[in-house]
Amino acid sequence: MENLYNLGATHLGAVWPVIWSLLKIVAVILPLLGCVAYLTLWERKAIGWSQIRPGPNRVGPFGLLTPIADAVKLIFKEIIVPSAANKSLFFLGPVMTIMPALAAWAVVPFGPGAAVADVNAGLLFLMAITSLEVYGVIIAGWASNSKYAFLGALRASAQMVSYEIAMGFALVIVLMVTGSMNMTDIVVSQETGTFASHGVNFLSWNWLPLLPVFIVYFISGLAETNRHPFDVVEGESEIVAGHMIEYSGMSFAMFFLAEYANMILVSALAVVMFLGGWSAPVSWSLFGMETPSFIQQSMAFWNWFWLFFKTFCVVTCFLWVRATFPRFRYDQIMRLGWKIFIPITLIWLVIVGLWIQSPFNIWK
Amino acid sequence: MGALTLSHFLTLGAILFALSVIGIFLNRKNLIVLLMAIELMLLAVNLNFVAFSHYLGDMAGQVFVFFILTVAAAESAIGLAILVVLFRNRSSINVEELDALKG
Amino acid sequence: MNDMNWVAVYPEILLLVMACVVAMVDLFVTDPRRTPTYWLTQWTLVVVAGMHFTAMGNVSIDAMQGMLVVDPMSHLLSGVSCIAVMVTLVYARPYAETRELLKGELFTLSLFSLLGVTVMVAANNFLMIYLGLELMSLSLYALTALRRDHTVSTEAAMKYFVLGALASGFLLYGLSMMYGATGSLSIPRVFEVISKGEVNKGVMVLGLVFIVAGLGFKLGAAPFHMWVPDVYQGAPTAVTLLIGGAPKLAALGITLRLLVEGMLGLANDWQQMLLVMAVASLVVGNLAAIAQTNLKRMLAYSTISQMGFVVLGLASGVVNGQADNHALNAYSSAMFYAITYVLTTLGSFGLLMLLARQGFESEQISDLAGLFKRSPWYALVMAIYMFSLTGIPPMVGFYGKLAVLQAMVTTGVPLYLWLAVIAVLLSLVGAFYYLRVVKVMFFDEPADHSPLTAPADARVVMSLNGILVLVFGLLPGGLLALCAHAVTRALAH
Amino acid sequence: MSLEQYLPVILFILVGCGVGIAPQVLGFLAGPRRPDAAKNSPYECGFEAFEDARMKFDVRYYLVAILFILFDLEIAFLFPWAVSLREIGPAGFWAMMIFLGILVVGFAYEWKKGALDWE
Amino acid sequence: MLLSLSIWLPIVCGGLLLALGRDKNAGAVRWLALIAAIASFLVTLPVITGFDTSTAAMQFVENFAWIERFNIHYHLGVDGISMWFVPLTAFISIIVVIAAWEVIETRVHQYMGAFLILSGLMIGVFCALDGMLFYVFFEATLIPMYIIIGVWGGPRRVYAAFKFFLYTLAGSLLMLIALLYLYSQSGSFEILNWHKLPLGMPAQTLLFFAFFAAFAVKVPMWPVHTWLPDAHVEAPTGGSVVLAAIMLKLGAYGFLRFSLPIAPDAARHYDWFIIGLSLIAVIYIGLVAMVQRDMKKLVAYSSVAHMGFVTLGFFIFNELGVAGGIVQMIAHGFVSGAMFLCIGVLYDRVHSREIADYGGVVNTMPKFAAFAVFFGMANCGLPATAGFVGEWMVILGAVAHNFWIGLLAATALIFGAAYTLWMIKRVYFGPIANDNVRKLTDINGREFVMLAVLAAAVLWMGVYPKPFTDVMHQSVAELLKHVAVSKLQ
Repeated sequence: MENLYNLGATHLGAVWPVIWSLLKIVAVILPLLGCVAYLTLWERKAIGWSQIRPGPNRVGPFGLLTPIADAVKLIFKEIIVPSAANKSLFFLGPVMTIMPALAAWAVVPFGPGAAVADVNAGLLFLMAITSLEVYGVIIAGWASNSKYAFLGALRASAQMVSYEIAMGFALVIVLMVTGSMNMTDIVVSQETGTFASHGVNFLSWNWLPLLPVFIVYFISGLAETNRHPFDVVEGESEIVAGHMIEYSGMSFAMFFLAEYANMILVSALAVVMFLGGWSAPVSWSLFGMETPSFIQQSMAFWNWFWLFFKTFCVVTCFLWVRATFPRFRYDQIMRLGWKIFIPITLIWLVIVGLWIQSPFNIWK
Repeated sequence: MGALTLSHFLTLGAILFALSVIGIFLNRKNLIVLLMAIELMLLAVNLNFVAFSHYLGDMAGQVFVFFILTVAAAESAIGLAILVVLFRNRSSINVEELDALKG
Repeated sequence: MNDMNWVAVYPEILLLVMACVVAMVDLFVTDPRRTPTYWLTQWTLVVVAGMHFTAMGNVSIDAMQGMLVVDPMSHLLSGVSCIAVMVTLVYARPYAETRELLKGELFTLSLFSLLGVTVMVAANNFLMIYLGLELMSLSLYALTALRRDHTVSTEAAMKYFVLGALASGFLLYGLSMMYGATGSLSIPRVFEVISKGEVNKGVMVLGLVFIVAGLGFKLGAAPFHMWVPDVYQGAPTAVTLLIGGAPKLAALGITLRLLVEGMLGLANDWQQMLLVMAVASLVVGNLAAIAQTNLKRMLAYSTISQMGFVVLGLASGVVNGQADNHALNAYSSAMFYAITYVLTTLGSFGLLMLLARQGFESEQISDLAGLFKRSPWYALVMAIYMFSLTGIPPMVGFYGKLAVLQAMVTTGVPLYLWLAVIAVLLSLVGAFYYLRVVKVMFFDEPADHSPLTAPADARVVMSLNGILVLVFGLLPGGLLALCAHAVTRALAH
Repeated sequence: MSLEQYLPVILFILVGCGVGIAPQVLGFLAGPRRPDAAKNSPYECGFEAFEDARMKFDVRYYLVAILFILFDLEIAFLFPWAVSLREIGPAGFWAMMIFLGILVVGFAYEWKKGALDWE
Repeated sequence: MLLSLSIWLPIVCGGLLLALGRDKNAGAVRWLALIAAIASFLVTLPVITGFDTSTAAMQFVENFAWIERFNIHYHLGVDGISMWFVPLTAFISIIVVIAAWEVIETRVHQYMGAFLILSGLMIGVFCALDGMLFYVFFEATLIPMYIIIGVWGGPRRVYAAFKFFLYTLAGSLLMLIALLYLYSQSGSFEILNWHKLPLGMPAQTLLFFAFFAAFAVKVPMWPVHTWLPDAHVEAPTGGSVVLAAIMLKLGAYGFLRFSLPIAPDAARHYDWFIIGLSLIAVIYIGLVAMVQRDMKKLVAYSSVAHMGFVTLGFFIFNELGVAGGIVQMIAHGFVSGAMFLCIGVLYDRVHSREIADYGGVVNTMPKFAAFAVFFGMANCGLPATAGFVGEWMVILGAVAHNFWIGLLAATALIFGAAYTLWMIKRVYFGPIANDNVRKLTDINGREFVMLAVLAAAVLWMGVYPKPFTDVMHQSVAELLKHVAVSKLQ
């Protein structure tokens, strides 16, 4: 890799870093989009199975080509622009929705330092970029100039910002125990501790000491992505599809894409911050062994693998929740966000702060 | 391209500031625009502070910016609240229609 | 410098804690008269005022790692501000009760705005000035809009908000320039840097222009006075009084801290700006007040003209680059003027509140018609306020004018002498509209003869207030000396 | 720290936008375009659209927005504090606790005032 | 303590009346007011008896620091110039209280209180030896007078009250600047120090005109006299009496205490200006008085004319002139007060001040007419009345200064006689003009006492003015000596 980079640098000069970054970005985005596509399938399958039915199985073996068929279908659909809509904003809405879901990946580490941009203020960037999400919703709702879309956008944004606070507090608590906003550092800091030194890494991860925060974060993640059981935004019986109601064809597909991309993002962040990121749940030392050399040589793959695996598990939890829980009422959603999660995170923030001040500090 | 110097930032800050002042004084239509102009003004100030802070190598300016940001949030919160109340009373946020007080 | 010195800021801490406590307690108060909240607030104010007045020694203490400086000036201005709020609340209670204003917010926000004032007058750092200013302003914006269903109030609140935020923006922009030029946010440090004279004058003067403009807004001096009449008229009278009382002292306080303590080296520049502002205020305030039929609006314009006098005092401190005795004289005079003005304003607006009844605001000058026949004592007290504002001895307002004019004349600069002449001639114009109020009260027949009712505490405080205006008029020496003392410490870098 | 580190970030944002725009353009090029009045009218469950869609709505949305701004900025304050918690020692910790205490007072106030109740 | 007592006793009594009086106990209020007024007068008597006529120095001096920041002192004292005004003021207050006895029926306590306070304040003006103290008293008199005119005055009382207040304030504000300038030059507000303060001519000129602005309005001199007829006409009788008898003297006294000694060079340089204005007042205003139909207005204009004599006397810089001016001030205090009282007596009965509404009053009110005619004579300066002494001294002084000025001044005697006697003739003599006059009843005991006391005073002063001039002699001589020395360096 190093050699490749230097080669390009000597030949292309100043433009090279740009191209190099673009290459890395493409290397992240393309698989990501693939995951998104197949996540839709996995969702349908998973829900199908939980309801004891096969799920999509017509296109391709086990329905494996279904996402592709969906994509092809959507491309050839008409994009209807409502006559009352604000045209440019109407198209900006989907862009603003999907862009943050992708751009946030810039700082997600796939291994030690192996992020597209391994910046110091990674977490801050995440906060900033994911906050933009709500703009997409609002813009879409406003630009559509339709009552359903408008009300849906309001609901969605109110819900998103409400849970963003709890999420923010959760992130602050993570920061308190890791002491760095760099995503790599956050993962690395989870690899140390009493348990980790005995080889049971997964007990040293943040989820255990910060269990309430982890739960709050996970549920807030559901709400942030407007997933079940927090999907009143698109509640069919009330406001149909909410802010997306006027969208069709590829424009609608963007929202769809964004929702799943966000789901993966939130899951990946949960993994990075609470579940040890790329690190393995147990180390070889637990079994009294050195890490085998073939594994050490392919560490990049294993890092990637664990991250992917954990993220997959968390995403699957999302689906599981969807298959299990009924939809909340809107007032219940707001109450949960404001009256339960915020106090919980606040209290835990104080507890963790005191913990750090106390002699029992485990995050030295 | 030329390196960015302090005066670039100051000029940008001054332009933003001037824009916001113009926005406040010339805008006769919409109160929201007024609130936005106020935010823009604080932004211009923040830019100034950050630029000075950077070039002076003194963190105090950036700390100040933090406080300005927070206060700006509180300010816009109150501004919006007043706007809402006003709108409920007057059914208008047109600047020109704010004429109950004269003399 | 790096000490926290918690003891020095106990009053502020108490105020903060009690503001929070009042907010919390009020949530559980069911009494429509808000008795527990009210008394909690009043006792807080009494204690805080007491702490300030007893602590008024002869030292200045840096507190909170040099962010605040607790000196006699901060104590004096804070103490008087506490009293102003205290008195306001006494007057405001019956008024607010009939207007659905008597909510916990009234008390909490009053305390918070007072906290802003006390922080501001003790500020030793640009940051503290800004924070105090905003804490005060934001509370006041909200208070102005406290009558949510009242069109005029909300409109006034909006105007207040927009122009107030604009002023803060100006001030901040100026402060940022000053920070860039001097490299520090700390006022004493800025002073040092400026006196060494190795800074970019152009940037500083540019910053100074904005700072002075911002201060002008906050003082309510022309040409930055547009908000004053609208807000004074539109806000509920109780809130008008909160705006017209302590915040004026705070504005004076930060003007002294910024311009005098921080930028005395630039006095030649800012004095000119202040002079222009002062004369403009006197002209605009006095001439516009004549045309008013609404008493609150008239008093607002009169405030502008009175602020003109304060600014005149502030502008005559440095003569020929010398700051020695003139400075002490001029700044303490301005402070005396401001304090006595607040005292008088409290009474005059307070009286309007006592005269107002349910559904009747008593805002027009004609509403005072025949007050002498309805209630001679109130009429007499109001007349005392009006004569004091006119500057007729032996009311205290005269000594304010005397002090400021004295400061101007003592400079010995012909320009100031002529400005003094202009100032007194314009205050003659002022006499006209103040006398009109007296005329309406004493010479006209009352429109309605309904007896005036006010709670005993409000009556007592009103009487005390009036008597105090007279007593300070007969014996102003103590207060004058106090102001001089306060300024001496502040000037002694 | 250098700004170059952020180059990929901005590129990523641009690419993200591109990913948002390209399919829409593609859809426009590939899909049919046969607009008519009924199709282009806003969705109203089959009713004729009436009134302006950008109507008055519940003031509580404003309230949520305002509360959000405030709380979000408190979080912005917490970020640098959390990062440097180990360096600033107990004094720094307690300073923030005071700040949070005030925040909690405000929170409790809103709670009791019913600002957090939706129905 | 004596002077303080003279000042504060009436003020405190007035304040108590204001605070405690009610309409339902008006009778008691009247008596209390009378007692207070008499007591106030009695405490001023030692000032006369204890006065040492052999010195020009200040006597009965009290001096305390008052406002230390500005070096202002509570400094009181009287010399030959000011001494007589202390008892005179207190004396007039008694008359005012008596005059209002039956006339004022509502809010008696406020009326009486206002006059008592006013009386104390005016005494304060005459006693003050500190510039700021002087100013405070000088300005403070405006408030009670403004309210007296505005509340108990005639139909155009509001206009008159405003005019009175604003004119006077306008002048005195310039004086305030002058005082502050002197303070900045000398570092104190001591009037006596200011007398010795060397000043350049430009400064003296400005000071002179600043003081002129204040005192000329108060005196009042032509052309700033226009507030006076309005104020007099609209004021209640008591108000007119105090206004004419005492308040105008504040201005004239100010000339002596401030203008002349502080800016002597400017005073000498601009004496032609003051003399000119005084002569205009004497002659032109005399002519104006002649055509008045309203008795009060006529007396008001005659006051302007008489005060013209006073200022004329001051600015011819000889002892006869100055002393004559002061005597004229005192005399005018008695005479004009009495004239207004007479008008008040008629007005209370007929409710008209038009000369044309009267005629032949002597037939129904013989006792009253006798007094009225006597005071009329005094007003036109008949020998053996108070009016004569002062005018004669001034004319003599003027002749010594410049014959033509003296001659012009002397014409005033003719005009004075003309308008006063013509009015007397039209009002009191001739046949009974109408039913109103026919129904008139003669003065009662109260009115008789009040007029008789005044008449005695007028007569005494006319016949035996020596006590008055003796008191003045040293001080006036000292003053003139001082004025003759240039302050220019």
